[in-house]
Amino acid sequence: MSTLRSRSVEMTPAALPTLVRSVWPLLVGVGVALALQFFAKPVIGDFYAKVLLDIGTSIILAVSLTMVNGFTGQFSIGHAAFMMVGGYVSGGIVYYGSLLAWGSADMAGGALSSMIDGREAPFLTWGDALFAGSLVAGGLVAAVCGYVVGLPSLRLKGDYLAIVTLGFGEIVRVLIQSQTSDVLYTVEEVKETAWYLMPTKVGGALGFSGLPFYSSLFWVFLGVAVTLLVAYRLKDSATGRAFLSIREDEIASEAMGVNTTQFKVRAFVIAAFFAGVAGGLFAHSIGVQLNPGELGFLKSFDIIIMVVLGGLGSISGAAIAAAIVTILPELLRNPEPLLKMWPVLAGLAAVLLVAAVVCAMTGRRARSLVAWMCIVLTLLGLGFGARAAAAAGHNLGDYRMILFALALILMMILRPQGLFGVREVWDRSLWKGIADSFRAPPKKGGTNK
Amino acid sequence: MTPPTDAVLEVRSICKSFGGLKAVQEFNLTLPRGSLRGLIGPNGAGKTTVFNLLTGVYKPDVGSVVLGGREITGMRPFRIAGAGLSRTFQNIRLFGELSVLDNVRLGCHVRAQHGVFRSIVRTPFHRGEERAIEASARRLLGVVGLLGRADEQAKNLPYGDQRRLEIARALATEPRVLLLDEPAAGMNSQEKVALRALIQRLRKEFDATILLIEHDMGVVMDICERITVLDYGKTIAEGTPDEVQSNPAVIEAYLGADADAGSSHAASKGGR
Amino acid sequence: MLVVRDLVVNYGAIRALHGISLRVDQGRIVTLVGSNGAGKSTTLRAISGIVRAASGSIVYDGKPIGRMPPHEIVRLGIVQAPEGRGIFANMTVEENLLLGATVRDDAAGVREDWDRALALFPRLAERLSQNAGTLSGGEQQMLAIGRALIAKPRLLLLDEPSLGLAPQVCQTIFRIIREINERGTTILLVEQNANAALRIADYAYVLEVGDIALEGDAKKLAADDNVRKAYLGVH
Amino acid sequence: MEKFLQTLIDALAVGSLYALIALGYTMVYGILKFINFAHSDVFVLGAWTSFLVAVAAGWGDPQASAGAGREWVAWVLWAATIAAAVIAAFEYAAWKRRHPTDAFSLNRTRLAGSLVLVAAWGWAALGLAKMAGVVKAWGDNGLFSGLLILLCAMATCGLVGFVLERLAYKPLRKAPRLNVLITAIGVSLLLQNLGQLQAMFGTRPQRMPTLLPTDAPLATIANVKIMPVDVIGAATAVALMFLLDFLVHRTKFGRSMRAVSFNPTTASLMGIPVDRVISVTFVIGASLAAAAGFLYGQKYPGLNQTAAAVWVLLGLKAFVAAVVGGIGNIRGAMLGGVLIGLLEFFGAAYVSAAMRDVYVFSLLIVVLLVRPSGILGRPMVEKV
Repeated sequence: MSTLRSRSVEMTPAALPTLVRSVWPLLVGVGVALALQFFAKPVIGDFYAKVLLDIGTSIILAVSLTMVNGFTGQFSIGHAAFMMVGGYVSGGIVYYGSLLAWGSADMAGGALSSMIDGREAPFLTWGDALFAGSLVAGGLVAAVCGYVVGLPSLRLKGDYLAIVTLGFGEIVRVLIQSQTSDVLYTVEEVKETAWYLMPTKVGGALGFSGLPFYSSLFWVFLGVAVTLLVAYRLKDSATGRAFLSIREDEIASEAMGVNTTQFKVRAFVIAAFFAGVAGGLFAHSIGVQLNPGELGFLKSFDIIIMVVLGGLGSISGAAIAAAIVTILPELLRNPEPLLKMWPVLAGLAAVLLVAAVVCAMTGRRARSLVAWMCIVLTLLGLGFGARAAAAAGHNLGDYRMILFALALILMMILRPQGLFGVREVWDRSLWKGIADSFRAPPKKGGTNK
Repeated sequence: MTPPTDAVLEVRSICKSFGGLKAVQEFNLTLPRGSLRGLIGPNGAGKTTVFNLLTGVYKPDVGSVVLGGREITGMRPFRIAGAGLSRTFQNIRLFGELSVLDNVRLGCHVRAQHGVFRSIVRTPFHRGEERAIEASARRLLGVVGLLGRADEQAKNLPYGDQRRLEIARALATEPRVLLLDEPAAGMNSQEKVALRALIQRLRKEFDATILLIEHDMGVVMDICERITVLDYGKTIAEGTPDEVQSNPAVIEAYLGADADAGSSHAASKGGR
Repeated sequence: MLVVRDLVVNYGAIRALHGISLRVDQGRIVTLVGSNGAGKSTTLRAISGIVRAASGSIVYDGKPIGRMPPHEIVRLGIVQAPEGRGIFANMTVEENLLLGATVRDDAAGVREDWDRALALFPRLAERLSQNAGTLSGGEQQMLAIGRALIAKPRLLLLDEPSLGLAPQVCQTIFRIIREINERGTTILLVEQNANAALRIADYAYVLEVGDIALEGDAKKLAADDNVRKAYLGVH
Repeated sequence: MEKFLQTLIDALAVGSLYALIALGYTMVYGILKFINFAHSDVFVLGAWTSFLVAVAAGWGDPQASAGAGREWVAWVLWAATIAAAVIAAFEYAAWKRRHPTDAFSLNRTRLAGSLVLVAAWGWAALGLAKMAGVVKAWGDNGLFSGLLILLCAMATCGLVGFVLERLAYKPLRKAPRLNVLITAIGVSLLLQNLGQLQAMFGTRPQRMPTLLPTDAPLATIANVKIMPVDVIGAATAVALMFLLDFLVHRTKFGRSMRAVSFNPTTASLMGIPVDRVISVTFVIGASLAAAAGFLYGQKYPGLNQTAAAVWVLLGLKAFVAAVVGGIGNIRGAMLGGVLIGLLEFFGAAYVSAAMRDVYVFSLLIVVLLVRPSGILGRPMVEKV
């Protein structure tokens, strides 16, 4: 019997078609990011462009955390710390880099980096390059931190590991808060300061102010595309299966030859890298001031909500949940866009209801139908509720965290695997479950021939 | 003492105690290539502990395990799996949320290169490897008769199928020795017949060397060439099925202490 | 006293009991023997209410108890000394024994049963303030039985009392089981040590993978070759 | 010397409060094997409850609670009472019809039983709050009111603990630990954000009314004033801990509790009602946290909004104390609390005040890596 290695070599395809297949998703991602930047932004307006920007950052965060919490089942609740590290590294590089290079920390980017319309600028400038480089640097430093935090996972599991990650996050936060001092404003000040003291000049408890707003839809969604691509390709490979197997059963996984410690640390490092990138994007977003107080464990909990609601291990689930969690407060504040769609939603709910009734009458399982109907109806109800509340002088957007907390608890009780479980939106088996509810119930204990 | 050249697994007097309890004492085993050995004994005799010692879940206090001429004593489980010792579990430990196919593909993990960078960039070799993994996984699923269920989640399989999936997963590591921990437990008689056929087929097609823990004596006595009997961590008998069945020590271990002496004793005192 | 009918128990996808029926009459020792994984312990766990039956009924003194929580079943007088003895190793022997009296309110009665249990197991009396985890296997088994006795059972469920014990200790345990029975407690005994169990029991059921393979008078079964077959797979 | 003594007093005073909170973590972990993340929020809730009760009783600044209508509390109580009465009546009628001679037990209908319990409990807490007002009107100097407010906060948070356990954790008894952990995070977020509602505590920071005299020191040693707040706080904490220790190690209920934490299944075979024991454990833990909340508020009166990281962090430090002492071990939690208090305050006084949280969490990481089972805990082995 030939070994796997020799068979692999036999089956290795030619290099050129492989290259095309490897690269095209990234090209599509770049295309989408460009389209968002140059076509979508002028259409949807500044406000929604900003919402879209936040959604993009959230997606990167949620998908990166999915790689740890979802794939390997290690429970990290200090993810915001990596974001913070990446944000500060990237912010520091851009701020002081601009100061040294151009004498001012103002935005020196081109049209790709602009969130402001009608600005005459070249397509791409050195400022953009500095920004892109700083993102990677922030990611790398965060990845190093991820390695450090990943190491305890050699010995700790479950809630203990969770607490360590939380402790790590708090330590990072307190260190930045208390051991750094005011930002330097002029080139002279920078030149007078010893180089090794520069990392401490990032603003302390007051936050890192004056960062230029480089984060545009293009950069953010380029980041989203890369993150999604990496996450999906990892999941759909030997590495990803090893991650998931650790989550499912660590002992069996080890018995199948998976070096569980190594893979856990890998997951931490990769996740931290992308969280760091997201932090860099966040730091340079319009309307954001990088402040350690905002990136404590409550921010980590925000990311966890996205990951858990989406389904522990589902990339698309995390991305969708990130979008919902980000957009819902806005919708609750101003439900009109949602309410414009109410006939569609109501129609959908009605169709689902009829289908569920038909299933029930013919003795078939209709649980997933009912579940989807509930989701649609909840959306509708939230819309109308928000409008009613707004009329009464309340803003339902303020109650978003209560809603998410309740959703989290209910999800754990009713659908512990999250909306999608480990499966992706495009997985056939996910929809097969729904399709099955239309067909006769499966026979129990069927044996195989 | 040099091991016989054809011994693929050589266990030399391993011992393990937990606290004061001597779970396994002086356990010896020599498995020639292609053999099928049964390991039986009453509850708590230390059978699964032996498996755990062999596969690195526990480290033996003393003694050594040699696999294919290579000392594997005290290695971490994943290294032992890499060295060619693979197992199934008494209480099934499948990756429930993953598909049946992915479970077996994971078994191929230990023979694969699995670089993070390669996976992301999808190098030609990576694609070839993934194809090879999928091909061998599907072949193994065919062998255990689960090909039709490849895309289902493992946790949704019926019990007997789960047992067979565990065997396929263990085979996917291309082991030198396969350890099966109660593969027939919880199976109905029909499934047991199929299991016997499967094990015979594994020996024929894969030239597998198998160590089998099993409580179903029907299965054990039927397919094993030799049987080792454990009781209280000690090896109390070893031999062919017939020898073992007629061994008084074995009968005592299974059916209870010397019946007559014990009961007359009890009866005389019980009447007080 | 206890009638079990068509009891089916599943553990997830695994069917542990395929619908077994058995009855225990007042004042007798009934034993359930069979090899590993036959479903003996599962039967006891179902009677005690720790696992829920998928179908079938468990009736005690004419009262269905299949849906009752375990602590109320204990209140009815069905007390189990579980498999592996179920000692609370972090507590003293005395506290372990007192736990047996959890359901009882009559202090005088408890003291009486306490004395009786300690008279039965003098070894325990010497070790009252010792940590239960430090006892030997046999002493732990005595503690488990003694603790169950202090709960004043009408029906005592014993799960493999001989497990892991040296033959001599086994004999003592079986002698005491007999004594307990002679004092009026009905006993349902689960054993792998079939010879010893059949010797002291009145009636026996032989379990084989979730089904009852044989049943009948214990003395007759002791001589039956089929029992041996069920255990050793002799054809 | 002066600095040392002052630090020591502060460390012991706050450390004993950490210990009090840590007990709740450790007891729940001992029984259900999960970290009850929401526990630190119960602590914050205790502080806010005592603030509300104290203000309602006439202490502190009457403007503070202005604008917060909390009539809904009474409405909820009335609703629970009426619902309980109706359900119980129906159950009683049904029961009598079937068993004309037997005695009726509320146990039979869990819903009515729980509702009766919740309503009665709520009324009792409300009564305690009213009583605090009456006592104040009589011209109490604060000590007696303080006791009543403490009891009221303990009762309220105990009730909250009971309800949370029943609604959020009990359905997850058999679920994987990760799910329970996530639920706990959810409960924590829920409590934090509910507390911020205008109908609850609002989003503005408040000042806890001072009940214990702050101007006259009890004694002065080497220029260091020993304040009644510190002494009474620490004494109450220690008294509560002794009470708990007695309960756990000397009573029948404590025996049941330890049995459940050792092995719930076997405990149920002893006739121990496992669910009830778990409920009571939650109640005890929550009320101890509430006591800590009240006492902490007396020492440091600045109350932040419920989702403020500062206060939640206090609770988390108490968790660290539980882990350091050996989680699941009651005496370990007390030891850990004091240790954490000492480390934090001496670190703050002699090294850097800004880094106090860093010491605590660094200690946590070190302990977990070196001795994961804590100082007094015993290691656990995973079964294969």
